[in-house]
Amino acid sequence: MGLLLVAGPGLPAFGDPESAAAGHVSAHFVENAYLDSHTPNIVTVIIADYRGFDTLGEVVVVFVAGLACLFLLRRSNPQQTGYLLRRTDSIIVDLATRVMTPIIQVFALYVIFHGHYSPGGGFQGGALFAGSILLQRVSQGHENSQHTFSRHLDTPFAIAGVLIFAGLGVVTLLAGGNYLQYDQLPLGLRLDMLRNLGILVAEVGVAFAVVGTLVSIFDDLSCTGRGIPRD
Amino acid sequence: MFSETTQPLWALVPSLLAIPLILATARRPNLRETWTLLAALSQCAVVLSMLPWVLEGHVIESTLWSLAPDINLSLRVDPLGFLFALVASTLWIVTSCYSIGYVRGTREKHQTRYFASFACCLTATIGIAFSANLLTFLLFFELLTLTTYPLVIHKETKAALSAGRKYLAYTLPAGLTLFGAICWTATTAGNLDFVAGGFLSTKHGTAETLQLIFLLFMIGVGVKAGVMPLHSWLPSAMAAPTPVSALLHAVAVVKAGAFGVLRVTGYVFGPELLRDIGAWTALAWFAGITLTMASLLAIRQNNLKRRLAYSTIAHLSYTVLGAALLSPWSWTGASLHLVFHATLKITLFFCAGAIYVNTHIENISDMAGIGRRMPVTMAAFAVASLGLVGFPGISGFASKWSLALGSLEAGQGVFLGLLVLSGVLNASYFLPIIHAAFFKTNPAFDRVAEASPWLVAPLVITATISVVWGIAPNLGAHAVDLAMLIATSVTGEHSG
Amino acid sequence: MTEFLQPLVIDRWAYVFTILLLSVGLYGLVMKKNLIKKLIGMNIFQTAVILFFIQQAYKHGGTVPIYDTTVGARPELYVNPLPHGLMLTAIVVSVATTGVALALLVLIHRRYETLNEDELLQKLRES
Amino acid sequence: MTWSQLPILTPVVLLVGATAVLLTGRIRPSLAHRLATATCASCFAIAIALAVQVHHHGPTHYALGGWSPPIGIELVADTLSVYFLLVITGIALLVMVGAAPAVERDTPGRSVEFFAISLIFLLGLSGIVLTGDLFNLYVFLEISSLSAYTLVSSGDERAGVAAFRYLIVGTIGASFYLLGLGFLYSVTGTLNMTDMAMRLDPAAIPVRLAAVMITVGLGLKMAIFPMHRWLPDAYTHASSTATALIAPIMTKVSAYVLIRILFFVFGTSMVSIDLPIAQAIMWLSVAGVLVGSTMAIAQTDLKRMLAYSSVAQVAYIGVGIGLATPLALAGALLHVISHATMKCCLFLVVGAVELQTGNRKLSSLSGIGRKMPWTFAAFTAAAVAMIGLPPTGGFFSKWYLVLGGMATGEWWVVIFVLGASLLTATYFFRLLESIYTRQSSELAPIKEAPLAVALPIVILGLAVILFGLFNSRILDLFLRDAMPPGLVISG
Amino acid sequence: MNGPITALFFLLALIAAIAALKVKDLLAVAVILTAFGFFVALLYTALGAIDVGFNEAVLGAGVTGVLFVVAIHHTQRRSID
Repeated sequence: MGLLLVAGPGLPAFGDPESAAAGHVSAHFVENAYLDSHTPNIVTVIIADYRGFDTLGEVVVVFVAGLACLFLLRRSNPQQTGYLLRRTDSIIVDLATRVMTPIIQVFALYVIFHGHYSPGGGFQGGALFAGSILLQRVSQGHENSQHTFSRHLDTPFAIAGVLIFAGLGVVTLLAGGNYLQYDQLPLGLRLDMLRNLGILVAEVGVAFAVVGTLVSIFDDLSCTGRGIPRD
Repeated sequence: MFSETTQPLWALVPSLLAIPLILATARRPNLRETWTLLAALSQCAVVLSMLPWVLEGHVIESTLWSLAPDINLSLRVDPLGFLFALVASTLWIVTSCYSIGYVRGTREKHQTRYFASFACCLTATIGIAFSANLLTFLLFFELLTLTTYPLVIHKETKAALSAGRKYLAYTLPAGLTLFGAICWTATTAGNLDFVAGGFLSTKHGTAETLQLIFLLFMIGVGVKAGVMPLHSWLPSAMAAPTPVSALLHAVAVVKAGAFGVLRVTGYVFGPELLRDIGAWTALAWFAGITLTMASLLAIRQNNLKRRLAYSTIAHLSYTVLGAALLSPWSWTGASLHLVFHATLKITLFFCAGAIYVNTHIENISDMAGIGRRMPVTMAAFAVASLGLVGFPGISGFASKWSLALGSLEAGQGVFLGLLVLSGVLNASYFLPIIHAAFFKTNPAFDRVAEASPWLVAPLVITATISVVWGIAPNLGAHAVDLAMLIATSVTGEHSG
Repeated sequence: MTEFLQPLVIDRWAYVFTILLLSVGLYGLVMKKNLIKKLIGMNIFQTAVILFFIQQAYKHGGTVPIYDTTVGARPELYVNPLPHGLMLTAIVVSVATTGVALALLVLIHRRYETLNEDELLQKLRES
Repeated sequence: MTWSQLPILTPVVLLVGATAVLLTGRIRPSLAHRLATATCASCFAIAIALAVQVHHHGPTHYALGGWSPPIGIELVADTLSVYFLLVITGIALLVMVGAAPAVERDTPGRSVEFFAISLIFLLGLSGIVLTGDLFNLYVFLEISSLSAYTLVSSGDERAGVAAFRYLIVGTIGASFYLLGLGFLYSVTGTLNMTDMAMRLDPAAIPVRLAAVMITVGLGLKMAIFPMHRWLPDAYTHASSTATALIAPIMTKVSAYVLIRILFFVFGTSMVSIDLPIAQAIMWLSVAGVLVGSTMAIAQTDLKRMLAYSSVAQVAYIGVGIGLATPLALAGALLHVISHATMKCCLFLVVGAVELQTGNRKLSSLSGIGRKMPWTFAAFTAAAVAMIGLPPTGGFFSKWYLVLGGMATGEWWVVIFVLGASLLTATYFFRLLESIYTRQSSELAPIKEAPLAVALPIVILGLAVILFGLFNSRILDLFLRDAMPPGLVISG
Repeated sequence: MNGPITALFFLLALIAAIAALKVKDLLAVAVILTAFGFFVALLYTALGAIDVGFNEAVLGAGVTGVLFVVAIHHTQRRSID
């Protein structure tokens, strides 16, 4: 830690607009993001387009995490699987969640699809959506919340998300561009609109993956692995 | 295909090819041993076929592929290597005949493994003989270590296993020392190819550095050559079956060590450099002390094979001494002794083995009167031991004679004295055996007869060879011519 | 002293905070015996690293990195957006790691009925 | 789609393969293994194609999303990365071929996930060696690590604890790497390796600190002494397949990252002259060699013994990196491939033995050499290579290491390296002796492993020897071009 | 210039972190961790990283907390340190 403090003065000062980091690459991002992909939210452009491959990798991380929990905790035969959570007894909580859930979900969708213009995007939206489902799981209990989102749905969701994103790249690849080169999408739009669209698709893929994975992790963590749910 | 340059390769092929064949025909002993014999014969033939070229003074080079930058895996047939290869391949024939008789006589287990490892050993030995640079040499040297190990522990008794551990405990560190020495040489000299007369010179480092490298080299090869005080693995390796000991002590391992000494002194450092850094006296004294001490120790052994082992240690240092004295005659003697001692010592081991197979006697004290029952064997034994004593008319005499000349030539009368002394000692630990064998009687041996022809024939052959070479040393293999060639090429002067 | 403190405390106080947070996390990671506590320490540690990037990205008078036609595409007027993009990824990674770690903890607890390191080692030695 | 698309194919194929395994696994679990093997095979093919391309046309740069660096992320397939890619995919293929029975036994009912995760693990590793972007490298590092933790946890009942420990250590390592990267970024403003190499100033304090932190982080992942504690547990308790997959390549890839960053980004002069980083790595590795070998002698469990010997052998690579001379580095790189092959072979043998006998105590191996001749012939070859006897790969990597050490006059390093191989010899010959000589009755029913299991083992056993005999081919084909700027192998 | 606010959030985050390590009741710890995530999220936002702040708020504060709670439910609630 002492070392770290000694190194401090070598770093650019806090909030220094002329720091090396602020110049070079990121300047280019700020200058061209809107022109390149007709998307005001520079961060969204960066994560989904300029550094889209990072985001794909990140989706894979989430995916493998979900897979890991599934591999570690979920038992193959269902009757061995009991679940921790039961329906709550408190009427207020029950009502509150019933009211909240749809709102959260709508907002989540908004966040996903409006990520171009305002903070948010696949991760935040997906996480919100997952959050709403988690909320239901907690309040309604596992068995009752299955009808909104079955636990057999999560892995397919995650796979779908990964495939959407990866597939997008493959499409551009087949269309003769580089991997994830959205402007090669065979749709005959303006380049920046193509990128705009590509970003959207990518975000949707991310959202799918995040929803599926988070719910699956939650389910796996909350399944007791024993027959009887304990309280 | 059979051109001059590919010949060294073909010398390796038969024993190499024999290994899979032997393993494949494990279920059918006769076929298996046919392979061994065929391999031995063809190998000997290939080696012999190179004799004319070598006598003309050609040096056959054949490079296979590159092992490391500037270092190739390449074979090279010069007189010294050829001489060693000739000894090894010839004696492999007799040894394998003998082994067949022996393992069947004693009903050894794992005969397949036994013959396979034997073939491996021979490949390694020929490789050592023909290797053209230090790295190739090291390659085959370590390969020999590895492939001898199964033979040493062959009986799988406690003694055998501990002997095997001891063997490794000596040879692996030695291999590492050699490895270090070679690396050092590579860093200083940049090349590793053997050159008659040596490729190192004073410009490659201070005298101290070179002395250190030389010391490392000597430890590396000296262990296998059984130079004292690095010898003690050798007697305990006697736990192996007799043919193995014969191979270990007469042909492959120890000779490889002695050969290594010759290579290093003559073809890496060279006489001039060794004189400059004064390393030769040290080596010579080590050898001298070893040959005296070993002979003294041999007298105290009651187990026949152990006694032979110590005598081996003594006789190897004849070679080492010859190499160290750096004079033409001494080198001739050293090279000759490489050959002659091999034939003589292998005869002795064959005899020991034959006795063991028939009577399961290993101790000398129990052998009184055996000569009457096994006259041929003991006669051969007598011949061979007299040869080692240095009796005129048997091959050992020639080599000792030229060694003696060599020591005078080098102005080191002391070593002449040591030679004579050890001759006397040799006599004092061999003659009693013979005397007891022939001139005493022992009723226990009434039902004992000569061993099976598989066992007797080889030792008769080797004994005859030694006698023939005693009368005409140059017959057949042109051993003397070759030895002279070696001496001339190394020391640069003519002997005689 | 001042010529050391001035650049550190006045110009880079955010950095100092980050380092403090980092050391807190490391402390929890190393010192705590309870595995869940360890995990929390790990979380704090990762958060501190992320925080380091973010505070490096900050600019006085920089606005949020969302293109504003009234401002125009002038880099010095926006907070550096690249670290934000990177840290979005980093956060998700840390959450994923936490998830896996928790799963492992549940697994461990099923087998050994404890999450205290010492007791765990004890049981490991016994079994 | 042209040849220029080759670099991206490996990750994509692995990713798609993983998802495909999952989907088909839901319908017919039996297909999962075949699919995984096929994926690995195609990746190996791609790697070979890439190697050929790089050999003929030089390094291939691939701009993802069409954004040329430093704006976008680029994949760089140069000789070094292709060399590692070949090792990774080759080992993976050989492990996968015979994996089915062991996986079914170790993780019943979960083999589908196992294969999917191992494919993603490979995805992470191949991404690490291919990417030219430091943050992207971090992402892939985490992908491989997360899947590695999971694979490790798929073992005996202690695996969970080992995996958790591994997770903690690995995450610390990754975070340190990320922090170092943060320092670098804030003084250079770029994440692309080549760009960063041009823009950073070796004298700046943050850069130096970053170098230290990144080295520490990767040292943790590479298990350099004294950061090696996690490794033996992880390798011992993981399921045999997982170990055979992780042990040969995981630490090597960390070594790759170390080489890449120290020598290509920071530059040789900085890490070996301005800062004593290289020396530090060297001496720690020497200590690692000794400690690892000594601990290995004390073990009674075959897998644990091999795990400790891994610590020692990886330290050899560390020594080569630390010496920072062309020959030593060549030795390190040669040791990467030779150790990967021999260690993979050894661990596969352990797996085969467990499969046939259900036991892996050293004492129970007596006389097994006769029951499983082919398997243990390969085992012997690998063991000889571990000791470093000719003509195996292990010998020649040591040869170059020692030459490099002598060139720089590091006599003690040379002595320790040579001495350590005696320790190695001690435990391996002890093992071989009991394997081949002792007889024990309960082995009677044991047979040679099934073909699918034995074949890869034998192939690896042969490879160990061939890599030794033809090491100069490897040297000429790969290592000469793989040398970092400023280091040239003479001759 | 929002220096004071940032500093305040920094302090809060720091306190929350220390508390999370000190408190012995693990469920409480989970809640405190959520609070920590929330402060950090605010901190990010104050530093102009709204996306990151949002993400931290949802993932760091929300999901992580929930996961911890569930895990702790499964295992043990008390911690001796």
